[in-house]
Amino acid sequence: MKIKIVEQSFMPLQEVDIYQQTATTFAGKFGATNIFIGTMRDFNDGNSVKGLTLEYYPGMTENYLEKIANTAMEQWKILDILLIHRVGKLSPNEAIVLIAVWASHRGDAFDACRYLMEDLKSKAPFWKKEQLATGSRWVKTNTSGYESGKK
Amino acid sequence: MKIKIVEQSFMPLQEVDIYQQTATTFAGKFGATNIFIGTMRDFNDGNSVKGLTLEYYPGMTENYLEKIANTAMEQWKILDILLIHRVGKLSPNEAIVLIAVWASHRGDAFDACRYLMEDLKSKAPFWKKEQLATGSRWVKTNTSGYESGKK
Amino acid sequence: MLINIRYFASLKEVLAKSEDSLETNKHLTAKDVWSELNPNQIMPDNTLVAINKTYATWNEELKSGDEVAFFPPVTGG
Amino acid sequence: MLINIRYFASLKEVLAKSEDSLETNKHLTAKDVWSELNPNQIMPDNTLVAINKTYATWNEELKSGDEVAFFPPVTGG
Repeated sequence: MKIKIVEQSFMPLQEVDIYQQTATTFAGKFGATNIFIGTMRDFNDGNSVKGLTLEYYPGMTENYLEKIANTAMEQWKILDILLIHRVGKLSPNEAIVLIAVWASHRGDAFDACRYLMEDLKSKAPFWKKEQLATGSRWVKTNTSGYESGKK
Repeated sequence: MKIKIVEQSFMPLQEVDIYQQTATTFAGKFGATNIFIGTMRDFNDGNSVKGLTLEYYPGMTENYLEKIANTAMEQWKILDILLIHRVGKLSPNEAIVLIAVWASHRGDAFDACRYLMEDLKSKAPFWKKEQLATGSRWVKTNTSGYESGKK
Repeated sequence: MLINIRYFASLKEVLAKSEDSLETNKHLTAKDVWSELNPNQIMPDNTLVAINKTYATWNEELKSGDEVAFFPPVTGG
Repeated sequence: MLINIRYFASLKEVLAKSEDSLETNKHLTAKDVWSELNPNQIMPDNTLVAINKTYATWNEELKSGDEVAFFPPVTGG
Protein backbone atom coordinates (compact mmCIF):
# COMPACT_ATOMS: atom_id res chain seq x y z
CA MET A 1 0.00 0.00 0.00
CA LYS A 2 1.35 3.39 -0.94
CA ILE A 3 -0.13 6.82 -0.30
CA LYS A 4 1.57 9.95 -1.54
CA ILE A 5 0.80 13.64 -1.56
CA VAL A 6 2.83 15.35 -4.26
CA GLU A 7 3.54 19.00 -4.98
CA GLN A 8 4.76 18.47 -8.53
CA SER A 9 2.94 17.29 -11.62
CA PHE A 10 2.78 13.48 -11.81
CA MET A 11 2.01 10.95 -14.55
CA PRO A 12 -0.70 8.67 -13.16
CA LEU A 13 -0.41 5.84 -15.72
CA GLN A 14 3.34 5.67 -15.32
CA GLU A 15 2.99 5.63 -11.55
CA VAL A 16 0.67 2.63 -11.81
CA ASP A 17 3.02 0.89 -14.20
CA ILE A 18 6.07 1.39 -12.00
CA TYR A 19 4.27 0.44 -8.81
CA GLN A 20 2.91 -2.73 -10.38
CA GLN A 21 6.34 -3.75 -11.62
CA THR A 22 7.98 -3.25 -8.26
CA ALA A 23 5.18 -4.76 -6.16
CA THR A 24 6.24 -8.32 -6.82
CA THR A 25 4.13 -9.71 -4.00
CA PHE A 26 0.96 -9.71 -6.04
CA ALA A 27 2.35 -10.69 -9.44
CA GLY A 28 0.25 -13.52 -10.87
CA LYS A 29 -2.37 -13.01 -8.15
CA PHE A 30 -4.25 -10.01 -9.48
CA GLY A 31 -6.97 -10.56 -12.01
CA ALA A 32 -8.56 -7.14 -11.71
CA THR A 33 -7.23 -3.61 -11.52
CA ASN A 34 -9.50 -0.61 -11.25
CA ILE A 35 -7.93 2.79 -11.69
CA PHE A 36 -9.49 6.18 -11.20
CA ILE A 37 -7.78 9.33 -12.38
CA GLY A 38 -9.11 12.79 -11.61
CA THR A 39 -7.79 15.42 -14.00
CA MET A 40 -8.05 19.18 -13.96
CA ARG A 41 -10.59 20.43 -16.48
CA ASP A 42 -10.34 23.79 -18.16
CA PHE A 43 -13.94 24.64 -17.23
CA ASN A 44 -16.18 24.39 -14.20
CA ASP A 45 -19.67 25.67 -13.42
CA GLY A 46 -19.81 27.41 -16.75
CA ASN A 47 -16.50 29.27 -16.37
CA SER A 48 -13.18 28.80 -18.06
CA VAL A 49 -10.60 27.84 -15.44
CA LYS A 50 -6.94 28.84 -15.96
CA GLY A 51 -5.41 27.23 -12.92
CA LEU A 52 -6.13 25.56 -9.63
CA THR A 53 -4.50 25.73 -6.23
CA LEU A 54 -4.96 22.76 -3.94
CA GLU A 55 -4.49 23.30 -0.23
CA TYR A 56 -4.33 20.49 2.31
CA TYR A 57 -3.76 19.90 6.01
CA PRO A 58 -0.33 18.30 6.34
CA GLY A 59 -0.52 15.42 8.77
CA MET A 60 -4.29 15.15 8.90
CA THR A 61 -4.68 14.58 5.17
CA GLU A 62 -2.16 11.71 5.05
CA ASN A 63 -3.71 10.15 8.18
CA TYR A 64 -7.16 10.37 6.68
CA LEU A 65 -6.12 8.77 3.39
CA GLU A 66 -4.37 5.96 5.25
CA LYS A 67 -7.47 5.38 7.32
CA ILE A 68 -9.73 4.95 4.30
CA ALA A 69 -7.17 2.76 2.53
CA ASN A 70 -7.05 0.49 5.57
CA THR A 71 -10.83 0.42 5.71
CA ALA A 72 -10.94 -0.62 2.06
CA MET A 73 -8.38 -3.37 2.68
CA GLU A 74 -10.57 -4.74 5.47
CA GLN A 75 -13.87 -4.37 3.68
CA TRP A 76 -12.96 -5.95 0.34
CA LYS A 77 -10.62 -8.72 -0.75
CA ILE A 78 -8.01 -6.56 -2.38
CA LEU A 79 -4.30 -7.06 -2.82
CA ASP A 80 -2.95 -3.54 -2.94
CA ILE A 81 -3.74 0.16 -3.24
CA LEU A 82 -1.82 3.05 -4.74
CA LEU A 83 -3.19 6.51 -3.97
CA ILE A 84 -1.58 9.76 -5.09
CA HIS A 85 -3.04 13.23 -4.61
CA ARG A 86 -1.61 16.43 -5.97
CA VAL A 87 -1.40 19.68 -4.01
CA GLY A 88 -0.12 23.15 -4.88
CA LYS A 89 -0.59 24.96 -8.18
CA LEU A 90 -2.03 23.00 -11.11
CA SER A 91 -2.69 23.72 -14.77
CA PRO A 92 -5.48 22.23 -16.90
CA ASN A 93 -4.91 18.63 -18.02
CA GLU A 94 -2.76 17.85 -14.98
CA ALA A 95 -3.70 14.91 -12.78
CA ILE A 96 -5.24 15.74 -9.40
CA VAL A 97 -5.78 12.27 -7.99
CA LEU A 98 -4.93 8.67 -8.79
CA ILE A 99 -6.43 5.65 -7.08
CA ALA A 100 -5.44 2.16 -8.24
CA VAL A 101 -6.79 -0.99 -6.63
CA TRP A 102 -5.53 -4.50 -7.38
CA ALA A 103 -7.68 -7.52 -6.53
CA SER A 104 -8.18 -11.09 -7.62
CA HIS A 105 -11.72 -10.33 -8.74
CA ARG A 106 -13.32 -7.39 -10.47
CA GLY A 107 -16.13 -6.68 -8.02
CA ASP A 108 -13.71 -6.09 -5.18
CA ALA A 109 -11.48 -3.85 -7.33
CA PHE A 110 -14.39 -1.73 -8.62
CA ASP A 111 -16.14 -1.38 -5.27
CA ALA A 112 -13.02 -0.53 -3.29
CA CYS A 113 -11.84 2.06 -5.84
CA ARG A 114 -15.25 3.70 -5.88
CA TYR A 115 -15.47 3.70 -2.10
CA LEU A 116 -12.03 5.30 -1.81
CA MET A 117 -12.84 7.98 -4.33
CA GLU A 118 -16.23 8.87 -2.86
CA ASP A 119 -14.85 9.01 0.67
CA LEU A 120 -11.85 11.06 -0.43
CA LYS A 121 -14.12 13.55 -2.22
CA SER A 122 -16.44 13.94 0.74
CA LYS A 123 -14.01 13.92 3.67
CA ALA A 124 -10.28 14.08 2.86
CA PRO A 125 -8.96 17.55 3.80
CA PHE A 126 -8.19 19.16 0.46
CA TRP A 127 -9.50 22.48 -0.81
CA LYS A 128 -9.55 23.79 -4.35
CA LYS A 129 -9.28 27.39 -5.41
CA GLU A 130 -9.91 28.10 -9.07
CA GLN A 131 -8.22 30.84 -11.06
CA LEU A 132 -10.66 32.35 -13.54
CA ALA A 133 -10.12 35.13 -16.05
CA THR A 134 -11.89 37.47 -13.62
CA GLY A 135 -10.14 36.45 -10.41
CA SER A 136 -10.19 33.42 -8.19
CA ARG A 137 -12.81 31.54 -6.19
CA TRP A 138 -12.86 28.72 -3.67
CA VAL A 139 -14.78 25.69 -4.84
CA LYS A 140 -17.67 25.57 -2.36
CA THR A 141 -18.49 21.91 -2.31
CA ASN A 142 -17.93 18.71 -4.23
CA THR A 143 -20.80 17.48 -6.34
CA SER A 144 -22.41 14.08 -6.65
CA GLY A 145 -20.13 13.18 -9.53
CA TYR A 146 -22.65 13.23 -12.35
CA GLU A 147 -23.05 15.76 -15.12
CA SER A 148 -26.22 17.69 -14.45
CA GLY A 149 -29.25 16.72 -16.46
CA LYS A 150 -28.44 13.02 -16.54
CA LYS A 151 -29.07 10.23 -14.04
CA MET B 1 -14.30 5.45 -29.49
CA LYS B 2 -11.99 2.60 -30.26
CA ILE B 3 -12.61 -1.14 -29.94
CA LYS B 4 -9.90 -3.64 -30.71
CA ILE B 5 -9.52 -7.38 -30.52
CA VAL B 6 -5.83 -8.28 -30.43
CA GLU B 7 -4.00 -11.57 -30.87
CA GLN B 8 -0.71 -10.41 -29.38
CA SER B 9 0.19 -9.34 -25.86
CA PHE B 10 -0.66 -5.68 -25.22
CA MET B 11 0.31 -3.13 -22.57
CA PRO B 12 -2.95 -1.67 -21.23
CA LEU B 13 -1.51 1.38 -19.46
CA GLN B 14 0.52 2.38 -22.50
CA GLU B 15 -2.54 1.95 -24.71
CA VAL B 16 -4.49 4.33 -22.50
CA ASP B 17 -1.62 6.82 -22.50
CA ILE B 18 -1.24 6.80 -26.27
CA TYR B 19 -4.98 6.96 -26.91
CA GLN B 20 -5.37 9.88 -24.55
CA GLN B 21 -2.53 11.79 -26.16
CA THR B 22 -3.90 11.33 -29.66
CA ALA B 23 -7.56 11.92 -28.80
CA THR B 24 -7.19 15.67 -28.77
CA THR B 25 -10.95 16.24 -28.90
CA PHE B 26 -11.41 15.70 -25.20
CA ALA B 27 -8.23 17.36 -23.89
CA GLY B 28 -9.13 19.76 -21.09
CA LYS B 29 -12.68 18.38 -20.99
CA PHE B 30 -12.20 15.17 -19.05
CA GLY B 31 -12.13 15.36 -15.29
CA ALA B 32 -12.57 11.65 -14.66
CA THR B 33 -11.06 8.52 -16.14
CA ASN B 34 -11.99 5.07 -14.96
CA ILE B 35 -9.91 2.18 -16.19
CA PHE B 36 -10.47 -1.51 -15.70
CA ILE B 37 -7.79 -4.04 -16.55
CA GLY B 38 -8.40 -7.77 -16.42
CA THR B 39 -5.19 -9.76 -16.11
CA MET B 40 -4.52 -13.47 -16.35
CA ARG B 41 -3.94 -14.97 -12.90
CA ASP B 42 -1.73 -18.00 -12.33
CA PHE B 43 -4.47 -19.75 -10.35
CA ASN B 44 -8.21 -20.35 -10.65
CA ASP B 45 -10.66 -22.48 -8.70
CA GLY B 46 -7.84 -23.84 -6.57
CA ASN B 47 -5.64 -24.92 -9.50
CA SER B 48 -2.41 -23.52 -10.81
CA VAL B 49 -2.98 -22.27 -14.36
CA LYS B 50 -0.09 -22.33 -16.86
CA GLY B 51 -1.77 -20.78 -19.84
CA LEU B 52 -5.05 -19.65 -21.26
CA THR B 53 -6.56 -19.81 -24.73
CA LEU B 54 -9.22 -17.28 -25.58
CA GLU B 55 -11.57 -18.09 -28.43
CA TYR B 56 -14.01 -15.59 -29.93
CA TYR B 57 -16.57 -15.30 -32.71
CA PRO B 58 -15.03 -13.00 -35.34
CA GLY B 59 -17.65 -10.53 -36.50
CA MET B 60 -20.15 -11.15 -33.74
CA THR B 61 -17.75 -10.29 -30.94
CA GLU B 62 -16.75 -6.93 -32.44
CA ASN B 63 -20.39 -6.10 -33.16
CA TYR B 64 -21.39 -6.94 -29.65
CA LEU B 65 -18.66 -4.79 -28.09
CA GLU B 66 -19.60 -1.88 -30.32
CA LYS B 67 -23.20 -2.26 -29.31
CA ILE B 68 -22.48 -2.03 -25.59
CA ALA B 69 -20.05 0.86 -26.10
CA ASN B 70 -22.76 2.76 -27.95
CA THR B 71 -25.25 1.94 -25.22
CA ALA B 72 -22.83 3.32 -22.61
CA MET B 73 -22.32 6.50 -24.64
CA GLU B 74 -26.08 7.01 -24.71
CA GLN B 75 -26.73 6.10 -21.12
CA TRP B 76 -24.02 8.19 -19.41
CA LYS B 77 -22.40 11.53 -20.15
CA ILE B 78 -19.05 10.22 -21.27
CA LEU B 79 -16.52 11.62 -23.68
CA ASP B 80 -14.79 8.53 -24.99
CA ILE B 81 -14.22 4.79 -24.60
CA LEU B 82 -11.22 2.60 -25.34
CA LEU B 83 -11.86 -1.14 -25.20
CA ILE B 84 -9.26 -3.79 -26.00
CA HIS B 85 -9.73 -7.55 -25.60
CA ARG B 86 -7.07 -10.17 -26.08
CA VAL B 87 -7.66 -13.48 -27.88
CA GLY B 88 -5.41 -16.45 -28.62
CA LYS B 89 -2.83 -17.96 -26.28
CA LEU B 90 -1.99 -16.08 -23.09
CA SER B 91 0.50 -16.52 -20.28
CA PRO B 92 -0.01 -15.50 -16.64
CA ASN B 93 0.32 -11.77 -15.94
CA GLU B 94 -0.76 -10.84 -19.46
CA ALA B 95 -3.65 -8.45 -19.91
CA ILE B 96 -6.94 -9.95 -21.06
CA VAL B 97 -9.13 -6.89 -21.25
CA LEU B 98 -8.85 -3.12 -20.95
CA ILE B 99 -11.75 -0.72 -20.65
CA ALA B 100 -11.07 2.99 -20.26
CA VAL B 101 -13.83 5.57 -19.97
CA TRP B 102 -13.30 9.32 -20.04
CA ALA B 103 -15.96 11.66 -18.67
CA SER B 104 -16.30 15.12 -17.21
CA HIS B 105 -17.49 13.68 -13.91
CA ARG B 106 -16.52 10.66 -11.88
CA GLY B 107 -19.94 9.06 -11.47
CA ASP B 108 -20.42 8.75 -15.21
CA ALA B 109 -16.91 7.31 -15.69
CA PHE B 110 -17.26 4.74 -12.91
CA ASP B 111 -20.77 3.65 -13.83
CA ALA B 112 -20.11 3.31 -17.55
CA CYS B 113 -16.88 1.36 -17.04
CA ARG B 114 -18.60 -1.01 -14.63
CA TYR B 115 -21.55 -1.46 -16.96
CA LEU B 116 -19.26 -2.25 -19.89
CA MET B 117 -17.27 -4.77 -17.91
CA GLU B 118 -20.29 -6.56 -16.45
CA ASP B 119 -22.00 -6.75 -19.80
CA LEU B 120 -18.85 -7.92 -21.54
CA LYS B 121 -18.36 -10.66 -18.94
CA SER B 122 -21.93 -11.88 -19.19
CA LYS B 123 -22.60 -11.63 -22.92
CA ALA B 124 -19.63 -10.84 -25.19
CA PRO B 125 -18.71 -13.98 -27.16
CA PHE B 126 -15.36 -15.00 -25.70
CA TRP B 127 -14.47 -18.40 -24.24
CA LYS B 128 -11.55 -19.30 -22.01
CA LYS B 129 -9.76 -22.60 -21.88
CA GLU B 130 -7.25 -23.05 -19.08
CA GLN B 131 -4.09 -25.11 -19.33
CA LEU B 132 -3.42 -26.84 -16.03
CA ALA B 133 -0.56 -29.16 -15.07
CA THR B 134 -2.93 -32.08 -15.61
CA GLY B 135 -4.49 -31.05 -18.91
CA SER B 136 -6.87 -28.37 -20.01
CA ARG B 137 -10.42 -27.37 -19.19
CA TRP B 138 -12.98 -24.91 -20.50
CA VAL B 139 -14.03 -22.29 -17.98
CA LYS B 140 -17.70 -23.11 -17.47
CA THR B 141 -19.11 -19.75 -16.49
CA ASN B 142 -18.06 -16.34 -15.29
CA THR B 143 -18.56 -15.60 -11.62
CA SER B 144 -20.13 -12.63 -9.88
CA GLY B 145 -16.75 -10.94 -9.59
CA TYR B 146 -16.22 -11.27 -5.85
CA GLU B 147 -13.80 -13.51 -4.00
CA SER B 148 -15.83 -16.18 -2.26
CA GLY B 149 -16.38 -15.74 1.45
CA LYS B 150 -16.67 -11.99 1.30
CA LYS B 151 -19.57 -9.70 0.47
CA MET C 1 -32.62 -23.21 -48.63
CA LEU C 2 -29.12 -23.27 -47.18
CA ILE C 3 -28.32 -22.73 -43.51
CA ASN C 4 -24.73 -22.32 -42.33
CA ILE C 5 -23.92 -23.47 -38.82
CA ARG C 6 -21.02 -22.70 -36.50
CA TYR C 7 -20.02 -24.22 -33.18
CA PHE C 8 -17.70 -22.61 -30.62
CA ALA C 9 -15.58 -23.52 -27.63
CA SER C 10 -16.58 -26.65 -25.70
CA LEU C 11 -19.44 -27.40 -28.12
CA LYS C 12 -16.98 -27.46 -31.00
CA GLU C 13 -14.89 -30.01 -29.13
CA VAL C 14 -17.79 -32.17 -28.02
CA LEU C 15 -19.16 -32.32 -31.56
CA ALA C 16 -15.66 -32.49 -33.08
CA LYS C 17 -16.60 -29.92 -35.72
CA SER C 18 -16.66 -26.16 -35.99
CA GLU C 19 -18.99 -25.82 -38.97
CA ASP C 20 -21.92 -27.49 -40.66
CA SER C 21 -24.31 -26.67 -43.39
CA LEU C 22 -27.85 -27.79 -43.97
CA GLU C 23 -29.80 -27.79 -47.23
CA THR C 24 -33.50 -28.06 -46.46
CA ASN C 25 -37.00 -27.16 -47.61
CA LYS C 26 -38.52 -27.29 -44.12
CA HIS C 27 -39.35 -24.32 -41.91
CA LEU C 28 -36.75 -24.67 -39.20
CA THR C 29 -35.76 -22.93 -36.01
CA ALA C 30 -32.24 -23.06 -34.57
CA LYS C 31 -33.37 -25.83 -32.26
CA ASP C 32 -34.59 -27.88 -35.24
CA VAL C 33 -31.24 -27.37 -36.96
CA TRP C 34 -29.42 -28.84 -33.98
CA SER C 35 -31.69 -31.89 -33.93
CA GLU C 36 -31.32 -32.45 -37.68
CA LEU C 37 -27.54 -32.22 -37.54
CA ASN C 38 -26.81 -33.73 -34.15
CA PRO C 39 -29.58 -36.28 -33.56
CA ASN C 40 -27.54 -38.27 -31.06
CA GLN C 41 -26.27 -35.31 -29.08
CA ILE C 42 -28.50 -33.62 -26.53
CA MET C 43 -27.92 -29.88 -26.59
CA PRO C 44 -26.53 -28.69 -23.24
CA ASP C 45 -29.15 -26.70 -21.30
CA ASN C 46 -27.16 -23.51 -21.17
CA THR C 47 -26.38 -23.38 -24.90
CA LEU C 48 -26.68 -19.94 -26.48
CA VAL C 49 -27.69 -19.23 -30.06
CA ALA C 50 -26.90 -16.42 -32.46
CA ILE C 51 -28.35 -15.88 -35.92
CA ASN C 52 -26.27 -13.80 -38.30
CA LYS C 53 -23.89 -12.84 -35.51
CA THR C 54 -26.60 -11.48 -33.21
CA TYR C 55 -28.13 -13.15 -30.17
CA ALA C 56 -31.40 -14.81 -31.19
CA THR C 57 -34.29 -16.71 -29.71
CA TRP C 58 -34.83 -20.44 -30.15
CA ASN C 59 -38.15 -20.08 -31.89
CA GLU C 60 -37.05 -17.67 -34.60
CA GLU C 61 -37.69 -19.14 -38.05
CA LEU C 62 -34.60 -19.34 -40.22
CA LYS C 63 -34.21 -17.88 -43.70
CA SER C 64 -32.00 -19.08 -46.51
CA GLY C 65 -28.40 -17.96 -46.07
CA ASP C 66 -28.70 -17.54 -42.31
CA GLU C 67 -25.67 -18.28 -40.19
CA VAL C 68 -26.65 -20.05 -36.98
CA ALA C 69 -24.10 -20.28 -34.19
CA PHE C 70 -24.26 -22.47 -31.10
CA PHE C 71 -22.03 -21.78 -28.12
CA PRO C 72 -21.69 -22.27 -24.37
CA PRO C 73 -21.96 -19.46 -21.78
CA VAL C 74 -19.34 -16.80 -22.45
CA THR C 75 -16.29 -16.47 -20.23
CA GLY C 76 -14.31 -13.51 -21.50
CA GLY C 77 -12.99 -10.45 -19.72
CA MET D 1 -3.71 25.39 29.28
CA LEU D 2 -2.64 26.14 25.75
CA ILE D 3 -4.77 25.44 22.68
CA ASN D 4 -3.33 25.76 19.17
CA ILE D 5 -5.70 26.70 16.40
CA ARG D 6 -5.44 26.41 12.62
CA TYR D 7 -7.63 27.76 9.83
CA PHE D 8 -7.72 26.49 6.27
CA ALA D 9 -8.83 27.53 2.80
CA SER D 10 -11.62 30.14 2.61
CA LEU D 11 -11.76 30.46 6.42
CA LYS D 12 -8.10 31.35 6.49
CA GLU D 13 -8.78 34.13 3.98
CA VAL D 14 -11.92 35.43 5.64
CA LEU D 15 -10.15 35.61 9.01
CA ALA D 16 -6.88 36.75 7.42
CA LYS D 17 -4.90 34.32 9.60
CA SER D 18 -3.88 30.69 9.39
CA GLU D 19 -3.03 30.13 13.07
CA ASP D 20 -4.00 31.24 16.53
CA SER D 21 -3.26 30.17 20.04
CA LEU D 22 -5.29 30.50 23.20
CA GLU D 23 -4.06 30.35 26.79
CA THR D 24 -7.03 29.69 29.05
CA ASN D 25 -8.14 28.14 32.35
CA LYS D 26 -11.71 27.54 31.17
CA HIS D 27 -13.19 24.24 30.00
CA LEU D 28 -13.70 24.89 26.33
CA THR D 29 -15.08 23.14 23.28
CA ALA D 30 -13.96 23.93 19.73
CA LYS D 31 -17.05 26.12 19.35
CA ASP D 32 -16.06 28.11 22.43
CA VAL D 33 -12.57 28.56 21.03
CA TRP D 34 -13.98 30.11 17.89
CA SER D 35 -16.14 32.54 19.90
CA GLU D 36 -13.22 33.55 22.12
CA LEU D 37 -10.92 34.21 19.20
CA ASN D 38 -13.33 35.46 16.58
CA PRO D 39 -16.09 37.24 18.53
CA ASN D 40 -17.14 39.36 15.58
CA GLN D 41 -17.12 36.61 13.00
CA ILE D 42 -20.04 34.19 12.80
CA MET D 43 -18.78 30.72 12.01
CA PRO D 44 -20.15 29.54 8.64
CA ASP D 45 -22.78 26.82 9.10
CA ASN D 46 -20.89 24.17 7.18
CA THR D 47 -17.58 24.61 9.03
CA LEU D 48 -15.81 21.37 9.94
CA VAL D 49 -13.63 20.83 12.97
CA ALA D 50 -10.68 18.54 13.66
CA ILE D 51 -8.89 18.04 16.97
CA ASN D 52 -5.33 16.77 16.75
CA LYS D 53 -5.71 16.09 13.03
CA THR D 54 -8.80 13.91 13.39
CA TYR D 55 -12.42 14.87 12.70
CA ALA D 56 -14.06 15.80 16.00
CA THR D 57 -17.43 16.82 17.36
CA TRP D 58 -18.28 20.34 18.46
CA ASN D 59 -19.00 19.42 22.06
CA GLU D 60 -15.72 17.62 22.76
CA GLU D 61 -13.88 19.23 25.69
CA LEU D 62 -10.37 20.36 24.80
CA LYS D 63 -7.18 19.40 26.64
CA SER D 64 -3.97 21.36 26.98
CA GLY D 65 -1.80 21.07 23.88
CA ASP D 66 -4.71 20.21 21.58
CA GLU D 67 -4.56 21.42 18.02
CA VAL D 68 -7.99 22.57 16.84
CA ALA D 69 -8.53 23.10 13.12
CA PHE D 70 -11.45 24.86 11.45
CA PHE D 71 -12.10 24.41 7.76
CA PRO D 72 -14.81 24.57 5.09
CA PRO D 73 -16.27 21.52 3.28
CA VAL D 74 -13.51 19.63 1.49
CA THR D 75 -13.20 19.79 -2.29
CA GLY D 76 -10.34 17.49 -3.25
CA GLY D 77 -10.19 14.66 -5.74
